Amino acid sequence: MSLTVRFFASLRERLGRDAVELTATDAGTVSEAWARATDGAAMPANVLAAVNQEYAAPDQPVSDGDEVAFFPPVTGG
Amino acid sequence: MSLTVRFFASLRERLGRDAVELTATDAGTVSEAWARATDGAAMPANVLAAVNQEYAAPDQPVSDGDEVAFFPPVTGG
Amino acid sequence: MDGVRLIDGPFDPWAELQRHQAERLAGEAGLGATAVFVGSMRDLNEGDAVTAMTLEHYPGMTEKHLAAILDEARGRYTLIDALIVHRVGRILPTDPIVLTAAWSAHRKDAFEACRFLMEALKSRAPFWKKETLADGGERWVEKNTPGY
Amino acid sequence: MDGVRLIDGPFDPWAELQRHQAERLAGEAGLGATAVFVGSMRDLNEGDAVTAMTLEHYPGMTEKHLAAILDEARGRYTLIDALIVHRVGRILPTDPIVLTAAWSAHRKDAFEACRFLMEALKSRAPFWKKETLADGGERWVEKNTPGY
Repeated sequence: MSLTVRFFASLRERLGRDAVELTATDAGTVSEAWARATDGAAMPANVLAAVNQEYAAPDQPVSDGDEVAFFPPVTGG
Repeated sequence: MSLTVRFFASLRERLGRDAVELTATDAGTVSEAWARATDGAAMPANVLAAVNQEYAAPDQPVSDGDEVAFFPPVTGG
Repeated sequence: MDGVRLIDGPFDPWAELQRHQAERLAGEAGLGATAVFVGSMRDLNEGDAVTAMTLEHYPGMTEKHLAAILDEARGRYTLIDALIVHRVGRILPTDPIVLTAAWSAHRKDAFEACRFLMEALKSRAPFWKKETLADGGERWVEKNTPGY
Repeated sequence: MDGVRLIDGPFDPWAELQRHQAERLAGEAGLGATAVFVGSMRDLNEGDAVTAMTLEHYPGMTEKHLAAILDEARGRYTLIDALIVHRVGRILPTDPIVLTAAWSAHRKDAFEACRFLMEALKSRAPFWKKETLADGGERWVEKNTPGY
């Protein structure tokens, strides 16, 4: 299976990466996608995650072809 | 002393009078000014009164030269 | 009175705001929040079709009380500016009747001040509406409904 | 998406409202109440002078969540129409950043829906602000403050 993992804002800058393509045999969860896309970096407590552009919990399963995104608290408006 | 008594909106139409000049020897209160300016009509429960363009209670004293006004509940906005 | 306008004729609230901001708030970089309310005339009231309305006021007292309401808002909330515009005279359905606006550094003050201006105006400012109905008859609006 | 606009460049909120109303609400005589909020950029944040800002978003997710917020407002309140306009990209002090508007028959719904749109947007819509400070340094805004 393959996953696209994206990072936004300060997280993108801190990790020095914008998007990572993951390929693997099993699907796993949001937090497993984080670990693989960041080479095992600790996930900051306030990080938000989305799967296919909907907010998701760290233990949510991901499926082949999903877009997983991580970003800091939102500051629009 | 002299008082100007004014009526607005539905009250003006119902009483058929816009303004009444009262002259008298004693000053009295807002409700006395009503009685004299309306020839003794009963004051409707929801009538509002103002003395010199500030809201006033029925027992508030009035003074020579005051402008006393009576009107129904306000409906602006 | 500063921040209060009575207008006998149609007005465009958005053009009023453009003008007001250009005249009084240009370059005001401490301003973070603007809250605005516009009340306009509906063609239906209490189940009856309404074709026009006449807004009576008490010249002098009306302006004085609108200015007092602005002052009270400035005391209750932290504001950079505030504005009340109100129609008088003959009004047609869809016409704007009232505009209240509050400018502040922060949105809580702007939102609450704008709403306070409207509720205070509805409960205290001397205006009276007379409606013209579809059959040509007229009636006075008896009271305003609460807005909270 | 209907009722949602992202704009990469300056906009005039009052001109947006004029245009939106002319296109979508002309002759809407059931409309009695319009509540509007405009958030604009201040030149000071957390005690520091700010000279510019860059607004990043998540293309696709941002529009989708703004549309969901509009839908939620339409479910919670009785509305005739609602609108969210938001800047992205580079922003300068005094520039409008966000516009929310709610149109209703009655003022309670308009006021509360307009404020709901702002608070939901601030807490959920994927936007991130990076500030440029007077000394040329940059920093990310860490979180939004609550508005109630």
